[in-house]
Order: sequence, then structure tokens, then C-alpha cells
Amino acid sequence: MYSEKVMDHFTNPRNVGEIENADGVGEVGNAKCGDIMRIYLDVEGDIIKDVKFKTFGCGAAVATSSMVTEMVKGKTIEEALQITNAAVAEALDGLPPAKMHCSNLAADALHEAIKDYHEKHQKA
Amino acid sequence: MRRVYLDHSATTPVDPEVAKLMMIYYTEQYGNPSSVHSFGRETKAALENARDSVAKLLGAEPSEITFTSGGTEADNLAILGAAEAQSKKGKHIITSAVEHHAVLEACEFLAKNGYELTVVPVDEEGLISVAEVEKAIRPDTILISIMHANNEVGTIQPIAEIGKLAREKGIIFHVDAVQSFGKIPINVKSMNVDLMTVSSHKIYGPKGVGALFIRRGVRVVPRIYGGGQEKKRRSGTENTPGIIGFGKACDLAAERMEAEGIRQGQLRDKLLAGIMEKIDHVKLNGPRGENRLPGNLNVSIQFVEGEALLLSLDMMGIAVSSGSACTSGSLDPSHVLLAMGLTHEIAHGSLRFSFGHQNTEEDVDYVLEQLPKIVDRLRMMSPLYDKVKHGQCSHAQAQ
Amino acid sequence: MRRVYLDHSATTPVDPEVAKLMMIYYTEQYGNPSSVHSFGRETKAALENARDSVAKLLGAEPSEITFTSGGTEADNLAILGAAEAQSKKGKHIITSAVEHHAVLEACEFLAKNGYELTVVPVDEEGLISVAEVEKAIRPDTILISIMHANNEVGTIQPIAEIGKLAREKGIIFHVDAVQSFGKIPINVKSMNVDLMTVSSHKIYGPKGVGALFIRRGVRVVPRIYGGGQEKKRRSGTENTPGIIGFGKACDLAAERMEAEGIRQGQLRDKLLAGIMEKIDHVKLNGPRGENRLPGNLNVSIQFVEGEALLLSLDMMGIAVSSGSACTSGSLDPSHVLLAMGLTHEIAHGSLRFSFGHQNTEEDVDYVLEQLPKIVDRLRMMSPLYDKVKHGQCSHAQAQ
Ligand SMILES: Cc1ncc(COP(=O)(O)O)c(C=O)c1O
Ligand SMILES: Cc1ncc(COP(=O)(O)O)c(C=O)c1O
Ligand code: FES
Ligand code: FES
Repeated sequence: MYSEKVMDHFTNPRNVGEIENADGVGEVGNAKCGDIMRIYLDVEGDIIKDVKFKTFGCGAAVATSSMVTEMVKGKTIEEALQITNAAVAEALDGLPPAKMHCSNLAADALHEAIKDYHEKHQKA
Repeated sequence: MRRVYLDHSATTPVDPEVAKLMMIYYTEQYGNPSSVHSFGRETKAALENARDSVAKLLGAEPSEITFTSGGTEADNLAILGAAEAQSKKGKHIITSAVEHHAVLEACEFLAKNGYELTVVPVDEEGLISVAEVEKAIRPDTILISIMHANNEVGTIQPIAEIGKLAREKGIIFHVDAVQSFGKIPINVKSMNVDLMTVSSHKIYGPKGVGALFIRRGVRVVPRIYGGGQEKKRRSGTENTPGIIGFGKACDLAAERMEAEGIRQGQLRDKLLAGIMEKIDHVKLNGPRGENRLPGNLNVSIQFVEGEALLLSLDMMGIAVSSGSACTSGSLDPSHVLLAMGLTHEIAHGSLRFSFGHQNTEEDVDYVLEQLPKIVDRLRMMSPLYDKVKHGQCSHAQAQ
Repeated sequence: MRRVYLDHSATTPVDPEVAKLMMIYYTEQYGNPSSVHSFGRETKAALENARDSVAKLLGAEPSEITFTSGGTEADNLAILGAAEAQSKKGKHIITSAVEHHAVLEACEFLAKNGYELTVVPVDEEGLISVAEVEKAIRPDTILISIMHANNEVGTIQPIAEIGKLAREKGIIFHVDAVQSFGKIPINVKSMNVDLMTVSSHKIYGPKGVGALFIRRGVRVVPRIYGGGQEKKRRSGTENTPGIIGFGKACDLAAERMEAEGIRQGQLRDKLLAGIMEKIDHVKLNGPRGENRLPGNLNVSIQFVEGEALLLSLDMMGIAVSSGSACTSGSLDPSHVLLAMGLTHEIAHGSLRFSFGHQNTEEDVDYVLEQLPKIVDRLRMMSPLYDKVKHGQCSHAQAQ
């Protein structure tokens, strides 16, 4: 059902947790199926220095969360904005068709966190 | 790694005795039972023996048993076949909100084709009330289809009472007994059942075999036409090895039913007690006691998602199932749990453990050793559990 | 006593390799393929492997294969499902006079439910003419159902030509290939077939398993509703051991087809030559040569009745079948033989020998030793043969 990469990220998820006083926090939920994903960003200059996640969801949801945190770590905000749902799924060697909406959550949560960062940043 | 199979409601292994018997009919006594020669006659005799075995476990006559390719086909034959046979009399059908998809989808098909459907609700334990069924009956009601025991939460419905009601009103009564057959006593006569579905692969018989009990005198329009096998009710070369295996599985079930019911009930209770003790925020789904199949346990573990639990248990060799939406591939979690009034979130974190003959106390101990660790790990990741710890979560207080 | 099974068109034993493989899936890898855990995933993978094997032997894509409980169910799904899917386009269906009952009865059901049926005739060898099919086509024709090889006389129909015609006219083309599958080459693409029925128990796979090839893009309304297995085309817990056995049987058939075709053809020809030499007043039913399945022989032995022959052979351990009315339990002998223009009397004395992998030259010798004695004995009793001997019988001269 799931690729080895998905199972690996599900079993040993990277960057689980939260960041206190994060520069950006994004939370998205799939209202219908009840899944929730939250991503925390720690930004220095323009670089994403640290990232953490918390997810309530299936194997694919956990794996895509974990993968997206790996993908953005050390990247600039600009670069992070380029990450798409498809790219996350591809980095995991694909997801079963019924699970494609889980990868939507991961990229969406990241983009929400960046939006939050921009808002806080502009205020500061 | 230790492998613990706790998904016997999904399917069971074939009993070694059953498998051994089937082998003979695959490789030696392989004749077509319709054939006149000795190869055909010997399988024909064994086929009729199997019919006796199924009938006996139902309290039916052998002539009232029609073999099918499984529970799903039998459900379809019962519902679509009985509806068509009676379409001149009326077009109203009653079923419940917690039926198996084989019943619900067949009913939905009828609803799209000129029939009217009333779906009676269940209470928070998944129980149907006889009063609700009675309320739903109309002059044009031709069929009531209610399951005996639920496949997800094990709730046992008041079949005899509904049967009495249906009989009084002259309405055909179909019962999907796939989960109860061979596990708890059944008698189609005393229960006043007209049509009853059973399946082989839930009772240590082979997959791809089932049967429909059709009470003498009840008419069902066939769904499969051809050589006229099964007294024209279901054409197609009979799956003799499968049917003979099913018959053997019925004989074994009859012998073991009582002792296994007690034994599995105890294992189940031990597992439930252990989970409640070791894990907080757990909800039992379905009833306790007499109204529940002895081998079934269903719990919701809050703040974690069912598929994630299931996969984590699987990595430790433990096989269970879940009513989570993520598992089913649909957007909604189990229709059974929702019908019982569970919120999407709670239904999402449900796990079903279903016991079988081979399960032991050691299996239960192993689950109780692994499950709490898994729940801990997943809750650490869960943004919902977070809130509970910080006292912000209304769900927790609601429990 | 020697036992010689010559009824492989009725059913075959399961190949020992197939049986061995199935055992694993009955007792060890027994998971439900819909389950998410490892027990389910391992059977799911094997199920998909089997789908590849069936597809390969048909020249189809795996996604175009829907597993069913047998050839009869697949025929019903094809005919009733395709007719319903296209009922808005038209209600005229074409089939032939020599189809299996699974096709004919399904068509008859449609004819009773608002469809119109044209049954094209066959010639004295059981062959359908493409011109007759073309003549039958109307603007409202939605389905043509013609078998590949006949189960009684082995006649192979011009499927590719009919396929070409159907494709040109945009009519769905169903082929019952139960008897030809695994015996002679098939390619659904080059034959322009839209739906094709195959069955496992005719090719040393288990009973109770079959498949319908559904060309991508062709719509078929399901007949069985439920859990949505087989991409919603056929619900019900998959008979995984059976399907996996069927896949293995396809692999073996692919390996053996060519050599077995030659070998069985030679045995068949030897039997025919021997019968013709040793028994007078025998008529070959069906064609000689390329247009006939290599393992099929069908002869009418005049002045004796088929069931009596069959029972007498059975007492000597020889299993064959007959198109006699007495065997079928109906009042008419084989509809196939009648459609080929045989008189009731001649059709009555028909015997079908159908060869399989285990048959040897010794089997043929044994039949040639027993059959003449049996025919003699029965003819001694026959009032018809009496007349022949006295030169009064017109039938004899007619041959
Ligand atoms: C209650 C119930 N009804 C029907 C079925 C369908 O039976 P089968 O799996 O034999 O098609 C099942 C099992 O899947 C079931 O649990
Ligand atoms: C030509 C043909 N079609 C259909 C069938 C029916 O297939 P099954 O026996 O798998 O139901 C048979 C065999 O009985 C057959 O010979
Ligand atoms: S989170 Fe529900 S399907 Fe993945
Ligand atoms: S002679 Fe007895 S059935 Fe034909």
C-alpha cells in the first residue's frame, strides 16, 4: 500500500514537536475526515532554521508532515513557497490514489505557517 | 516477530481439517456434481452432505439452503430477489443504519429503482428497537432486512422479536447472520426468519462460499441464470470443494461454539480491562455483556487516528481493523459508529479486535504490552492531545 | 478397476501445483485483501499477480479483468450488465443457437423484460456464419454474444471476423470463451472483443472462480452490490485462494497449451478412427480439423440411447457425457445438436469425450476395448437396431 519511504517517515517521523514562540505557525484541517496538521517555523534572516510538526492523521498524513519538514529545513522562505503537494508526494515515492489529499495537508500547513510568519514579520 | 491475528471478523484461516478435506475434492473427487457418471455422483453426495451441515446449524431443512459465492451474493439474492418477487404487492423496504454494505448497497440500488426505503436508527450501543421497526411498517412494506450481529461493534439485535412482528404482519424477514453464524445459537424457525445469509470464511471455512436460507414457500427471483443448479435459484457449476469445506466448518463450529464463546469472551474482557487500565481517554464502543458477540471488542482511543494505530500495531505483528475514514479510503469514518452517535473525531480513532480459535492469553498480554507504547508515541505527535494536556480540550471533559 | 476420465469439458481436476499453492492461502496467508495490515497486504499482492496471469493469457490489461465466482456469473454480468448499461441506446441483442445455458438463459431473461432477441442459426457442423450475424444487426442492436468454442461439439467460431463487424458497427461484443481459454490462443485486442468470459475449473484451476474481461471504457452495470471490491464491479470478499489458484492455472496453461493441443488432438483422432472402425452406424458431430477444439470428440451412436451408453461406460470406469434428453432431465436432447440439424433420435445417442492432461494412449485403447462391447449389448436390446438389421430403417440409409 505505502512505499518504503512513507513507512520510514511514518515509523521514524522527523521533527516531531513544537517550537515555543515560533516565528510562524500554520494549522490546517480536513474538516470532513477530521485530520489536523500543525507546522511551526523558526526563521532567521530569510532562512528556515528549524521546523517542527504535530499531526493527527493516517500514515500518509504523518509521513507527508515529516517529509515536508525535511524539505524546508535550511531553505529560504522563497524556496519553501515553491514546495508543492505533488513534490511532497513525489519525495515519498508516491502515495496511494485515495491518500493524495493527505499530501495537500502538508504543503498547505507549511504555506499557512509562512503566511503567519509574514504577518508577524510585517507587524514587527 | 510474533504475529497476533485479531481480525477474525474480517476473515479467518481455513481450519486444517477443512483444508485437508477440500484437497480431496480438488485433486481426486473432482467430478462436476451435475455429471451422471461416478465422478459426478460422488461429489454430488458430498455436496448434499454439506447442505445438511449448514441446515443443521440454522435449524433449517436441507432443501431450504441455497449455496452462493459468499455472504455478499446471498445478501443481494435475498434483498433484490425477494423485492422483485413481491414488487406487485408493494415497494417499501425496512432496514437499519448499521447493516453491512452488502445489505445497504443492495437496498440503495432498490431505492434508485422505484422502491422506498426506511432506515431505522440505533441507540448509542448500536441496538435497534423493535418499536422503531414497528413504527416503520406500512401497508406496502414487503421486506425487513436486519442483521443478527454487527460486524464492527458486535451488537446482537433482537431478531426473534422482530421476526415475530414481521410474521404477524406477513412481511418477509431477511437476516444477515454472517457474523453470528457458528458463534452463537441460531434457529430460523423459532426466530421466524424467512431468509438468512451466512458466509463460510468467517467460520474457518474457505472464502468464496456462502449460503442463503430460503424458507420453504418464500419466493426469490434468481440473480444468476444458466444451467439451473441449486434448484434454479443460483446457476453455475457448484464450487464443490468450497461447499464441502463450508459444511465441515459448520460441523466444527457446532462442536466448538459453546466453549469458544466462553473462552473468547474471557480473553476479550481481559483485553478491555487492560486497555482501560493502561490508557486514558478510551471509549468502549458497543454494549457490554449478553448483547455483544463474545469475540468482538471495539474501542475508540482519543486523539489518535485509527489507521496510524493500525499500521503501528501491524509493525509489531498485530493485525486489527479500524473504522477510521483514512482506512476506508472514504471521507467518512464507519457508518456504524456514526449511527451510534459518535463524533467524527472519536470514530476516527476506533480499533476493532476480533478473536478466534488460535488466540491465547499470551496474545492479549502482547497487545497490552505494545498498544500503550504506540498510543503514547502517536499522542506525542497529536496536536489534539496537546490541548488536553494543556487543559484546553473540550472533548476530554466531555468523556 | 481402471478409471478413465474423459469429461474435461465438464470440469477438470485441480493441478497438484495449483492445489499446493492454494493451501498456503487457505491456512497461512489468509488475510482479507481489503485489510490494511500485513496479512491483508500479502494476499492483496498475490491477488494482483493472479490478475496479471489471467490478463496475459487473454492479451488484456490487468485492470480489464474482473474476478467472479465462475463462468456463469461472468456471462450474466456481461450480458445483463452490458444490456442495462446501454438500454437507452437500444434493446436488441444477438446471440447464437449453440450458446451455453448461462448465455441463453440470461438472454431469455432479457427477452422477458423488454429486450428483443435474435438467435442466429448454425450449419450442420455447428458453425455460425458471419453473414448471418451481419444480417441480424439492426440500428438498435446493443450487444452481440457469441461463444468462442462450443462445449458440446468443440466448434470454433469466427470470433475475429464477428469482432471486426461489431467494432465497425459500434456494437458491444461479448464472447464466452470458457471452453477455448487456455486451450487455443486468444487475443482480445486482435479479436476486437469487448467482454470475454473465462472460467477456472475448465483449465485445472479450482471451481467457483471465473473472470470477465471488460475492455477499458466499456460500461457494465454491476449485479452484486456491497463492499465495492473489484473496482465496484463485483462486490464480495475476494476468493483469494481460488483466484490465486486460477492465476497459477493460467500460467501452467500458457506453458502447456501448444504441446497439449497437439497431443490431445492425436489421442482424439485415434479414438475417432477406432470408433469408426469398430462400430457401424456412427456419426461424427461437429467439424474435423482446425475448426474444432483438439480435446473434443462428439459422436452419435445410432440406435442406442446416450444415458444408457454413459451408464454402461461408467460401470467400466469410463466417464463421458451425453447430449441425450434422458441425461439432461429435460424432454429435449441437446439444443446444440438439434440446432445443427440432428434428428431427436440421432442426438439422443450422442457421446462427448473430452480429453485432458492425464489422458494417455492406454486410455484410448481401453475405451476402444469397452465401447464396442457396450454398444453391441445395447443394440441387442434396441428395437431400432433390429429394423436396421432387417433392412427396414430409413435412418441408416440417411447416414
Ligand atoms: C455482517 C456481514 N454481512 C455480509 C458480509 C459479506 O460476506 P462475504 O465476505 O462472504 O461477501 C460480511 C463480511 O464481510 C459481514 O460481516
Ligand atoms: C461454454 C460455457 N460457458 C459457460 C460455462 C459456465 O461456467 P461455470 O461452470 O464456471 O459456471 C460453461 C461450463 O459449464 C461452458 O462450457
Ligand atoms: S489523514 Fe485521512 S486519509 Fe490521510
Ligand atoms: S427414456 Fe427415460 S428419460 Fe429418456
